[in-house]
Amino acid sequence: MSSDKDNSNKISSTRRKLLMGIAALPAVPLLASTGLFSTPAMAQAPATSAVNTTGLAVTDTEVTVGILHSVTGTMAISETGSVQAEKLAIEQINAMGGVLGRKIKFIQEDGASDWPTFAEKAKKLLVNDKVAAIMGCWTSASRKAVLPVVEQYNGMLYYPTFYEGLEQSKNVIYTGQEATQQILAGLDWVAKEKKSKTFYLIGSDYIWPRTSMKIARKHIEGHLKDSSVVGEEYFPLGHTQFNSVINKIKLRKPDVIYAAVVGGSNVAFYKQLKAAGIDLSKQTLLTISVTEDEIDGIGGENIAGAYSSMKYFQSLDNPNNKEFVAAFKKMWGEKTVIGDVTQAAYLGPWLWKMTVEKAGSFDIDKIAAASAGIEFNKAPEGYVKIHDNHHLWSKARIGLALPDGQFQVVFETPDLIEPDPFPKGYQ
Amino acid sequence: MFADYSLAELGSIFVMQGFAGLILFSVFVLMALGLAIIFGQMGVINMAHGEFMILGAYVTYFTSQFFLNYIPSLFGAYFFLAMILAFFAAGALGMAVEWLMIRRLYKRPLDTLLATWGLSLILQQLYRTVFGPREVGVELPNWMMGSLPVSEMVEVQINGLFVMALTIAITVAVALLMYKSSWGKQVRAVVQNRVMAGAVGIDTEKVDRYTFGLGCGIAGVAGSAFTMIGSTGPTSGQLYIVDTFLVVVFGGAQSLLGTIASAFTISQAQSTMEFFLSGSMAKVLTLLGVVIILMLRPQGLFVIKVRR
Amino acid sequence: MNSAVIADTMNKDFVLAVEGLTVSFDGFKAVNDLSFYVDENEIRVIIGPNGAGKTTVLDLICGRTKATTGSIRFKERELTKMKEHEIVRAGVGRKFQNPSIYEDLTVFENLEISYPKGRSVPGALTFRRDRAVKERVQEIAETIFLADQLDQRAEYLSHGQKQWLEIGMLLIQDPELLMLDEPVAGMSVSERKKTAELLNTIIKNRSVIVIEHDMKFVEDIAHKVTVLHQGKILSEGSMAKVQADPKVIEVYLGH
Amino acid sequence: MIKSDRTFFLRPQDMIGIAILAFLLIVILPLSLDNFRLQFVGKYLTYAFVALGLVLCWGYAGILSLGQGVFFGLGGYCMAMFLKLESSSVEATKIQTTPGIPDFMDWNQITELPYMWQPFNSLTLTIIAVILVPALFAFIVGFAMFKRRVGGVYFAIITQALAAIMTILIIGQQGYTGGINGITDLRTLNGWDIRSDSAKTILYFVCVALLLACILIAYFVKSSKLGRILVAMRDKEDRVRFSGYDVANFKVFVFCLAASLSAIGGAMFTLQVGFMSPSFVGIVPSIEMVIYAAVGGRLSILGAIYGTLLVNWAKTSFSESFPELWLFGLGGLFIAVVLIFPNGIAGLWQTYIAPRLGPLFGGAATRRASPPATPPAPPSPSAAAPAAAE
Repeated sequence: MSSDKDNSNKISSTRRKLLMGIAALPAVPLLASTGLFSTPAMAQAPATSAVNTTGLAVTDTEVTVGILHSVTGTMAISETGSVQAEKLAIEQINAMGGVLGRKIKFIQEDGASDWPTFAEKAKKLLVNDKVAAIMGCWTSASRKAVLPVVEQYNGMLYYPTFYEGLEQSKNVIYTGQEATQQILAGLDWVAKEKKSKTFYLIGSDYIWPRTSMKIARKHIEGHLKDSSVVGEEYFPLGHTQFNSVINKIKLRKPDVIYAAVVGGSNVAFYKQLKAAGIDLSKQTLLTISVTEDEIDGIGGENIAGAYSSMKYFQSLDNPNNKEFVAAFKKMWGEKTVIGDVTQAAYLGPWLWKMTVEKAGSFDIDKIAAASAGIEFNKAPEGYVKIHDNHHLWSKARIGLALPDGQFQVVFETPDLIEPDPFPKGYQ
Repeated sequence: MFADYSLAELGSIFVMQGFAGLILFSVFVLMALGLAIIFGQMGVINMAHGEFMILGAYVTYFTSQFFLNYIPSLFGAYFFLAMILAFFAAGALGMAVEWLMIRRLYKRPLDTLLATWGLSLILQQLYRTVFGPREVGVELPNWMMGSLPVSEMVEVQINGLFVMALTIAITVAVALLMYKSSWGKQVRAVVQNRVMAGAVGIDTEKVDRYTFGLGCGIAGVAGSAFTMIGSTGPTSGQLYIVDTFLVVVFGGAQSLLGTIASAFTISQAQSTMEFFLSGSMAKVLTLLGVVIILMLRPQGLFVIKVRR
Repeated sequence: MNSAVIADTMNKDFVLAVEGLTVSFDGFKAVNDLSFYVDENEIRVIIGPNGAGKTTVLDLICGRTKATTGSIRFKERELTKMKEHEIVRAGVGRKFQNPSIYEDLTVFENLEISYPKGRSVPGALTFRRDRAVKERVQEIAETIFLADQLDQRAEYLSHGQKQWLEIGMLLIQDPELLMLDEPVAGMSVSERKKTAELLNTIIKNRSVIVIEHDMKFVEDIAHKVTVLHQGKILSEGSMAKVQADPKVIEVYLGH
Repeated sequence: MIKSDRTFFLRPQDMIGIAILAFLLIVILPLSLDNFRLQFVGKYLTYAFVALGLVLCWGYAGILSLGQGVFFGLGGYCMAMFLKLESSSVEATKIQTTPGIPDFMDWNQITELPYMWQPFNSLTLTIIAVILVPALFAFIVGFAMFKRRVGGVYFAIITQALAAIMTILIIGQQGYTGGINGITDLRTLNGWDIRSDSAKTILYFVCVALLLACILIAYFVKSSKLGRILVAMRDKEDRVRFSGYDVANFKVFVFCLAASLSAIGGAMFTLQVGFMSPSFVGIVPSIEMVIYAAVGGRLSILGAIYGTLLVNWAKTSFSESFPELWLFGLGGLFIAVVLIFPNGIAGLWQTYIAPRLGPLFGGAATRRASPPATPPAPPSPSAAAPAAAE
């Protein structure tokens, strides 16, 4: 049962055939010839006994990692991009000669949008398959379910999603932003650039929006001059009727609508906002939950003019990103879009490879210890670095949503922002 | 909370809030009408109602794509064609389902619930396989977006007006069909006494099939209309199912008027509470209120007392 | 309701006193200001055309339908305020028009469920099928001609046997007032004969109200006949008196 | 004379059936499966408690509840609250603003343990709560509805709405419930590490033992007069009422019993899986649990167990090899079990296999009354419609 199960490939290829009439693409060594990535000397592959002292699935020629995302169920929509990015990264790494002279082989498991399944599959990957690392999880709930497993069986999880923080583990590398990284600079920007004083916070009712809004409120009330929150609202997941809150927004006339609405609600929210005559070119809206992926469903014309606070946008203008976008589209189809989380998922295998090479070993304890300080120059988002707390230093960026579904980057912080999963003064 | 606002502002907000309530009311009626016919008239619990709606939404999406690509000049009018196509697509699927499945289950209403739930799972996965797991964005003609300024403060959403007009049109059409046409008489005859109706020459199987098809067709139109305000994806139909059933049951299941009254009550309660409370609590309180009232008055809001 | 005053002094002897009973469904009065009295050990037959309200009267007495106004007293107890199961426990048994038995259970189990012990939830959980139960079931089964069918599933009984089984289920409770809704409807001639015989044995020591259309049968068993028409009493008295009543002839017997 | 003359509540063929199941769960599966797979079975068995409750409540009494997930969740949450408090000792949580309370409370600015969490410091109170809290909730719901003669479809829809409400509440009140993430990172039970493989094996056997005990309870109820009253009620409710029974009380009882059984399953789920989240409370899991009972055979106590194991086994193996086909399979199963074999596995067994085995059991199997060809027709919608008005 531990064969390569390339399920998401099947799904997306069905779609591609449907949408574009292109058959599945052959695996192509994409970056090997570009010379962007330094190729380690193949001849020096160290002995397996030296680099693997804990019985992981490492042979003289291969090392096995796990990919653990939802391919079925409600979360399949969101997690597909992450799977694609992780596969791309693995393929690129293999094209360059792999890790410590060993090709990466991956075992993909389906979390099926079901949290116990995530925990079971994580355990299976660690106990039965002895994978050297897991690239996976998307929602906080799935990560919370997997976390005790990777801690108990001493695995390494690379988690891609921007999330609420309040967590730190020896066994997890968080390649997305934690809440303060995503929120604070964006708020500063909107206060300075748009002279905004009043904020209306609206989110889906669960932990990530609530924690994010808590941080936002503390920042607005405590750090921005003369600013205030004039409303804070949460709606059940899947809620589709926003007319009442839109009226409230009209009544309060906030300078900024600060939104963290997710899933199907997202679509309803922006459509109804537009229908209610709220013109996003006049009314500032800053969201922390809309990437290029979400715009696919919302429709570019419905959200054009809104600002999104992320660390990565597909339109980012730098050589790394151009290379990445081209490779991604070549592998997964011209129409696919790349959102913030997809890029963060792409970082996982690379960061792991570099850590392994720095540690000179696949042993989990050595990787966990060597992670801090790992630098990655060629990330599509630009230079990133792993902090002692296992989160990434990263820039914050603001993108302006365009009608074609892309973002135009209007601002980025000059320096990398330090990750702070337990922010003092924001709890 | 209103101290900071002038009377004029307050007045216009209440007007707009009333309008928001009316939109919600229309949405509820549209959602529930198809189900009210199927559940109220036939006693079948169609758990796949949401999926029939989403079929209508997908039809709308593909119609819009077709117009965009081939006859962009007529794009402004595609929505009307889309609704008609949605009606027939969902209706045809409904009739097929009735023939394959439902007709064997009229004596076992609880089993229709399970079977249609299975159907909803299959349809969801079918949409996912065929149309992809992501939501699709349905582009609307420009004239349907935005709002009409009534006064300086009061604005009326065009798509809201559209949904309301559509709701009125469909409700009137259904009422005429059920209470004025001879076909409606046949339907009601079958509901009241299947054996007798069969004996006087009504083709009860045909009546059943068309009634089910009609209910599903209306669901398709509702789904088509909801592309204006909601998402279109494989699992979007699930978002509506609880609300829809509660509206129908709260209305007393058997009367069209009851369904409308119940949609009005629930929508007004919810939209008023949403204005004063947070969204989540408003939802919980609305649902809880409906459930408690149903416990106290299980026959629903409107029911005809019958001699047994 | 001036009759109430008189009734108060009189109804001591009556097992059942129905006074001023009215029930309306959305304005339609199915039973309208009805009063009648049933004596101890009396067999009362209610007749009347379809829709006269006969079954509704039984429904009202046994609590299935709630009265709009009026009173029903059974051995000095007001039934209109009581729930169905309380009325049964007070001693009123009711047989439905269509045989109402438990098709998925055996004849034995049908009778056992009707046995008046273990009627509460804990009672039913701890109920033991002891000797007294078995003997009583056997005794009733013999009365209703089903002694050799005890292990048969009830759904396999003939129509007449189902009717008898339901009568047996009432009998096992030993009610003081027994109400039978068309007990011989749909029976063959031989079954009807046996049923009449059955009824004659079981009516001893109790009052019975019977709804019946079969005039021959009515004549055989009735002590007193009440004719209902449009929810009201048209005529009451002995069979002969009722048959001679011109009003009755006009609406019922004459048509 | 009367053949149905048994004094013990188990018939010989019931005892054989239970023995076979016990042998399968206690001997065969643990010997043939590795630890990892055995834990799957342990998890499936927790759903079997729910299916068992549904056989009594839906199969026998005709009450279809689409909210069993609520009770499963209540039981699971009660257990999770106890375990969470144990793993939130002052030392373990000293980095928090308020040490000694669960981490998610600390994130939500709760500075002392809420009142409703207090009893869960005690294991005894927790075990009592696991059984009584869901039963109490079921009692309130059941009492309100059955006394007003709400039944059939209406009851199903209202319980479904309750499941929706419960999910929204749990997710919304995250300071008290852990929100959408649920209550996670549960480690020890009175100091015993429940995450180790040996602990999980022990918990598996505890789960099997509890399940067997619950099966015996179910058989006891089924074979008591109460069981026959339930069947009678499903068939002819009015007749039961006019035999002097307060029908509502029996429905309330069986609904509460089903709720408690579900809750025991939920508590065992928390212990074995190590967390509890609102995704087991909502509409979707609640309906899925109904299909377990339906596949097993809604009238068969043992069938419910096999149905649960079979559906979940199929789900796991399907979703490992053909994830996108699983929903087709599950959906098809719903339809097939309703249209083609309404009495599920148990029905197939009784129709095709048991008659051939008859001689082996000395005629025991043939004496088993032949099953009804179709499931009992529930009352027509108008009859099921509440009639409180009259």
